[in-house]
Amino acid sequence: MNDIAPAIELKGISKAFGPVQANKDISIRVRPGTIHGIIGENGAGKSTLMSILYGFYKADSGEIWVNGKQTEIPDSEAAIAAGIGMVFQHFKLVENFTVLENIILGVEDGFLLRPSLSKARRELKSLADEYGLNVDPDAVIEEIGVGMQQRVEILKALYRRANILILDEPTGVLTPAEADQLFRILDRLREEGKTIILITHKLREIMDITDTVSVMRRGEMTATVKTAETNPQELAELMVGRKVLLQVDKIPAKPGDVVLDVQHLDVTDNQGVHRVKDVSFNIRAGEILGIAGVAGNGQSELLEVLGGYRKADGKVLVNGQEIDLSSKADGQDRRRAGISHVPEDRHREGLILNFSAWENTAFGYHMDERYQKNGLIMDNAAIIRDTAEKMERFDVRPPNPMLAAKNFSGGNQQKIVVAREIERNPDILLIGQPTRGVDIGAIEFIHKQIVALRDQGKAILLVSVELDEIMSLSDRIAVMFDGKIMGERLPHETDVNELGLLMAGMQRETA
Amino acid sequence: MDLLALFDIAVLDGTVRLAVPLLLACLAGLFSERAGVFDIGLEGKMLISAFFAAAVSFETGNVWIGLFAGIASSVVLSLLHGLASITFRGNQLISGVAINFFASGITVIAAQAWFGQGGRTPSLSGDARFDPIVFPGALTKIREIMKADWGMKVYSELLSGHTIIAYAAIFIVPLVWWVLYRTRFGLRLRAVGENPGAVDTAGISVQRMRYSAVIICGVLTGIAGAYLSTGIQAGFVREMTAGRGYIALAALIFAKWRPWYALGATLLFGYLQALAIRPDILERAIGIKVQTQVLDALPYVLTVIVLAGFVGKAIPPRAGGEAYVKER
Amino acid sequence: DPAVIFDLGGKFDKSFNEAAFTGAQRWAEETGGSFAETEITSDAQREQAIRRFAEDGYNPIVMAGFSWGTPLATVAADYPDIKFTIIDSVTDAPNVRSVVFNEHEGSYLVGMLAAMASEDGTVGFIGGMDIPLIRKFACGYAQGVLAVNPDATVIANMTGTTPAAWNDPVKGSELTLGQISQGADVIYAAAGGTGVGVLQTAADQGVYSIGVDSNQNYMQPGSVLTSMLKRVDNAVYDAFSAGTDVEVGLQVMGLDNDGVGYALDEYNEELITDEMKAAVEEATAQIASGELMVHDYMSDETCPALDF
Amino acid sequence: MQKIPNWADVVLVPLISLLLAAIISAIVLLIIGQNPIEALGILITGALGTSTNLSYTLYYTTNFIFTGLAVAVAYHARLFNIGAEGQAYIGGLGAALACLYVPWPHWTIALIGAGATAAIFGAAWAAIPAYLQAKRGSHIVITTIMFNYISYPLLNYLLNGPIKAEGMEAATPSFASNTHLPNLSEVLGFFGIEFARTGPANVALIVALIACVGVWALIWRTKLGYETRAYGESEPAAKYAGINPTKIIMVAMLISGGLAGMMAINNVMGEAERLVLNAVEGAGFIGIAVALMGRNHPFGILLAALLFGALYQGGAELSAEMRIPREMVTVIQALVILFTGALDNMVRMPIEKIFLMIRNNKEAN
Ligand SMILES: Nc1ncnc2c1ncn2[C@@H]1O[C@H](COP(=O)(O)OP(=O)(O)OP(=O)(O)O)[C@@H](O)[C@H]1O
Ligand SMILES: Nc1ncnc2c1ncn2[C@@H]1O[C@H](COP(=O)(O)OP(=O)(O)OP(=O)(O)O)[C@@H](O)[C@H]1O
Ligand SMILES: [Mg+2]
Ligand SMILES: [Mg+2]
Repeated sequence: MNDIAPAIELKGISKAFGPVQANKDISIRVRPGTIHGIIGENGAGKSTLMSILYGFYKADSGEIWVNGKQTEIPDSEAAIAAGIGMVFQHFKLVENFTVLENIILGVEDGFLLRPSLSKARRELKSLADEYGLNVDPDAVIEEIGVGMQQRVEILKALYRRANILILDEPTGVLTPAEADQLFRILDRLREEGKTIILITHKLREIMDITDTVSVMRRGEMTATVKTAETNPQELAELMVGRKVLLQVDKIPAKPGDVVLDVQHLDVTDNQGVHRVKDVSFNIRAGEILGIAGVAGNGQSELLEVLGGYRKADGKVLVNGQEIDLSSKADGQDRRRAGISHVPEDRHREGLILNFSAWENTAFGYHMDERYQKNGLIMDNAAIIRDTAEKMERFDVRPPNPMLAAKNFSGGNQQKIVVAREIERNPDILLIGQPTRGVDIGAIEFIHKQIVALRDQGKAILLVSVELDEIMSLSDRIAVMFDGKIMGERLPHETDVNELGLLMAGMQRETA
Repeated sequence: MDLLALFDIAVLDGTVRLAVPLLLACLAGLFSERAGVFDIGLEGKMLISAFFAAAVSFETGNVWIGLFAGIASSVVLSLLHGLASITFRGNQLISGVAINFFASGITVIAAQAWFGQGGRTPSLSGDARFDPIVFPGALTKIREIMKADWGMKVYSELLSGHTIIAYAAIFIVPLVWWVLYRTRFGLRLRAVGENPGAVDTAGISVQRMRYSAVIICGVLTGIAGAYLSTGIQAGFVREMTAGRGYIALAALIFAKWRPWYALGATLLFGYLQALAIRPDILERAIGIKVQTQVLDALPYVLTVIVLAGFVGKAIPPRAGGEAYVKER
Repeated sequence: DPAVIFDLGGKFDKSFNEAAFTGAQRWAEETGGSFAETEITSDAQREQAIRRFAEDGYNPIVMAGFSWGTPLATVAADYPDIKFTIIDSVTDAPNVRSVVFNEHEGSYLVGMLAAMASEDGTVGFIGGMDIPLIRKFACGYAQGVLAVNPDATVIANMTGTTPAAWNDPVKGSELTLGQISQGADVIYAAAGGTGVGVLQTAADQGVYSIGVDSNQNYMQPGSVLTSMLKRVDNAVYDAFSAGTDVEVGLQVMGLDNDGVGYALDEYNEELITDEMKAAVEEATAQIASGELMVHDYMSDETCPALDF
Repeated sequence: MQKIPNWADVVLVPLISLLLAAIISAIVLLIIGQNPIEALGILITGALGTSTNLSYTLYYTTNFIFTGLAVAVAYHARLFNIGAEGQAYIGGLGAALACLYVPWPHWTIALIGAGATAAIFGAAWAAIPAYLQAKRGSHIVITTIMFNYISYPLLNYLLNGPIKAEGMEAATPSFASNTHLPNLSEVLGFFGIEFARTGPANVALIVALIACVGVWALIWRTKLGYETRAYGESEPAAKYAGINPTKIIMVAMLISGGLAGMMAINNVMGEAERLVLNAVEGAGFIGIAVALMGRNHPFGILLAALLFGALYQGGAELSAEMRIPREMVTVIQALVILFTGALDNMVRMPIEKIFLMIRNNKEAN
């Protein structure tokens, strides 16, 4: 097997960002026609390594060999020429362009757009047929879901005739169904002889689809093993350096009184689209209600209404008191009412990336008495002390309250947000996508915190597109589709398949 | 009250003349900002071009060489802006402010050192100046045009008698539209202002795209400046751009960074400015005598009203104003 | 040595300050003497500029522009041995000579010429920044026009309300075109650098223009009907020549002492007919003798001949 | 971890940038036939040489501090206030009206009363653009530009008519002597320090310094400042946290306009003691450069304002002493802005490399 040249061979790649050594002397070989997984904690250097391979970053030292030939990849143009395509963790799409425009960007056939566009349209159709990658070529990116956007990214690579495809955390934003479909596509691509490098935090995916897997830790490549010869537990330990609990273990819920009662909620957004349709549910103290659903089916709007920054019609009772759903209410009112909220998108809402950790810890609670000195001035020292404590308790790394939020890894950023909201000891915790893009060590930790909060008798509304997460954390599960609640299930009475159908808007009987 | 008076041919004619430099500068800004490089240095670039166009036209006696020199000088300042904001990821606003200051000072110093006429160039005449293009049979003198019938007025005053730059400017809007929306270059340009990361990973150099945009911006502001000093004027006077670069910038935001809207916005500004020099027409139209001060404020007050009432939110190119940094 | 300080417009403003500079240079050329000069960039620098020259021992010190009045009033007493001359403003101090010009009289004369040269009885005035001094020009001009032709129309526009109005030839051109389309065929520009655009456009359109302050007839030969002269150069020249013996007190420069007037030279001799000349000479004599009173806008801030 | 030590970033980089600006200025001077060394000497002594000159430098500095702070406060909410010029002008109107029509018993009361009026007028002038931005989404850059252009004719009208003093000038009468602010020599004399009697610097400088501290405390120590910065960084996040965008836009712009208006304490009450046409003389625009160069931090703004004050004053001496066109000052200013404000990375990047090399060498040993 050593006689066929590896599709990709990296030799001694090192890369430093200023004083941070992101990659240290990394070597790796990827056989053609295989799927090679890469796992590692947040900040281990996975994305950096792949970005170097794609010519997005320049390595400080080391060599890149493609199909047995040493290849200089100073920029992405060279990578494309070498047959490498990459789907970034944060998509590189022009939001207000159409799918077609995004696909031809950089590989137009001539000065005029029209011929390029019609050629791409034709080719897109054949690619779609070949791999089951259907997208509307004229849809504008910002109007389609992330799953679609990802297809566009893959199509972009295929349109550029990539033989080697790198995917950086491709399933972080996908529903199980979408993820399954992605894997079917990857399978197909592998059959075609294409080589795939897959970065993911999900061991299940590694086990399901990869042929070999490499583990990274703190910038170094610690192991490369055949997938068939390993198991999730071993991988997790290689990754984190200690034993990891892959299963949430929790005692049965002991629900108390109804704390949150949502009745006939309707939300229409600024564009006049009816986002949430007559939604009713309640949550009791000491209970986790999980809301499953494909992203974009009204869950975000539901969280925003309950979080106080979107207006709605209907009625919401908190501990029996009706709360204001008009545009006059804001997040401050909700916090006073005992609602804490971990938003779905930590970069967009949960954190101010340029603020330090301590400033982010006060975020939303900056009005708190205990953060004020003589009612006028913010008591920064008190906030910093508080932050340091929280960081300690939540094992945020590095535990430095002065560091800007943007300099923490995704998992640690999420811990800062979760710590801020949970430590407030709320009656109700709204929590959206708690572990998106977070490594398994941190996932384990965050899950434990959520369960612990429940066990203190708090009501928790969990919104996640991760069915595994919903299944293992929730005491009850509601599924949202097209703004409506399709049904409620108990986790031990349902399964992934049924939920998947509900998420697609179908009942089991009709399927 | 005679609201029709507001459409006086002379005012419309003035509108065209005054809108041309605004339009050119506005489209210049459009290229730059669509590519993600904010440019408040339009004023300075126009000014330096006005100077060099006039100075070189005077020296060579050929306005085309002057135009070329004006464009070249404006492009040099553009490249400086590019150096600061693209290569060295400096603050684009500061760079623009610096360019405005620089042009304001250096034109006077250069003019003084060169011609010794107190910061202005000598008057241009003959081939050193863009002459109006007169259509066949059209009248050229306003005093004669005034006496002519309506059709002749439109033909002679409004249609005929502008300089070649003004006529060219009419075609420039569809051209810009076409480049922006129908060519590879335009696609990449728009993309680089929205998401440079996408452009970069598509194998296109962000820097090269932005530099091209900035150079085009320099060329267009160069033409605008040259138009002022060699088209509608016959020489350079210090500070002769008189804030037109800032107005063009306002028009660009007004136009939401779109070419056809830019035409509309600059025509509106041009019209308001043309109207503001005709208190008599305003008096006829609204029946009240208006004072200089009111006239002076009028275009700006109306702009605010239009902006507040009809235009609403303008969303700038998403990556605008920020340097593209791969390694944060 | 004497010194001259210019106003914010700068010594090359093609009109007022430049005239002061010309006068100083003429003195330097004729006497072989040397003088100091300075330009300021901000109102706050006025006092400092005067003091700097006073401390350095320059004497007399001449300053051009009405805005010097207030600072000079504070400074003059500190330097009793130094003689100051202020142009365009009156400062009451024992060591200050105040020179003011009867611009309204000079403007009256060019107004008469404009009315006589006009075919259609409509003439224009284009001022720079709207300040009282420029209204004084406009008012005198309108009176002169109406004196010749009581039915005449005077269109008056100001370029703007900021100092930028002194340097906007493009707007000057547009104003000129606007006035021509209202029928004006002679246009008087009292607008600094903006006037360049007025004179240019008038020439292009084949109507007459009138220059201001210095003799601007040469700028568009055959099209500039005449220029209203304000002999700031003479005032500076006189002050420099008198040296430290300069006579203090108020000096009014009018038609009687050649302080103001109209320009006649090779560029416009064909434009000014003998009749025109005669009429203007007669008015000059009448004004000089006090027989004819031209209303000064500054005296009561109203104008009988023009609305602002 | 930082790439270069703080002192290098704060001291070394700006100094080298200034040096570059000086070199280019010297080249321009050489081209127009002047001696750059001599010019530099005059520039420096002109700005700092005598206490009178220093007084002028500090006078301009005071103006620039006010407008710089004004721009910076708005900028923290990501509002680009180009209207400081007009707001300062209208602030001048407020100060003038207060000084002319209110019989102030003592300058201290006048300083507070008229200063507050100036601030209120400036704030009012900023209020309309702020409201339009908050409620209609009208771009604040355009509306503030427009409001500058509207302030000029308004003041021109008033100064030519309703509040004009007798005489040639379009200006108000001089204020009553009870409103005259002590100049810096009197203030320093109080502490036994001798200082130029004639310069224009006055107690407004102290007000400006207090304003610096006030703005610093506002931005980094109060809830309002915290909310302003949070809103400026991210509007969606601010909404999530329950921060009201309308309130932030309005308050930030009112404070900004108020600070710009307070410039009138210096130029109108302190120096001219009356309101003249064009009283602001571009200080509002220089405030933009000052704020951006000072990185929107009051301390940085103080330094940048000092630098610009010195350039302004030294430059005036330069043109007086050497018969250099006064526009040379503008060119020097432009180069300083360019090199220290926009091309700073040109200097920083090589320095970063050097420091990284030093560090790596240390680690290797
Ligand atoms: N653009 C950058 N600028 C500076 N430092 C960076 C940059 N990108 C990454 N780093 C540093 O390099 C380290 C490796 O980052 P990388 O993105 O490769 O991690 P990752 O393994 O992809 O993490 P994740 O699982 O969160 O995606 C980070 O911890 C960070 O310290
Ligand atoms: N300026 C910086 N200095 C040091 N490390 C940085 C910097 N910016 C980003 N990083 C680190 O680079 C790594 C990759 O960043 P990236 O943008 O991929 O986000 P992430 O951590 O993967 O989070 P998520 O997956 O939620 O988007 C992270 O570990 C992040 O903390
Ligand atoms: Mg990553
Ligand atoms: Mg990640």
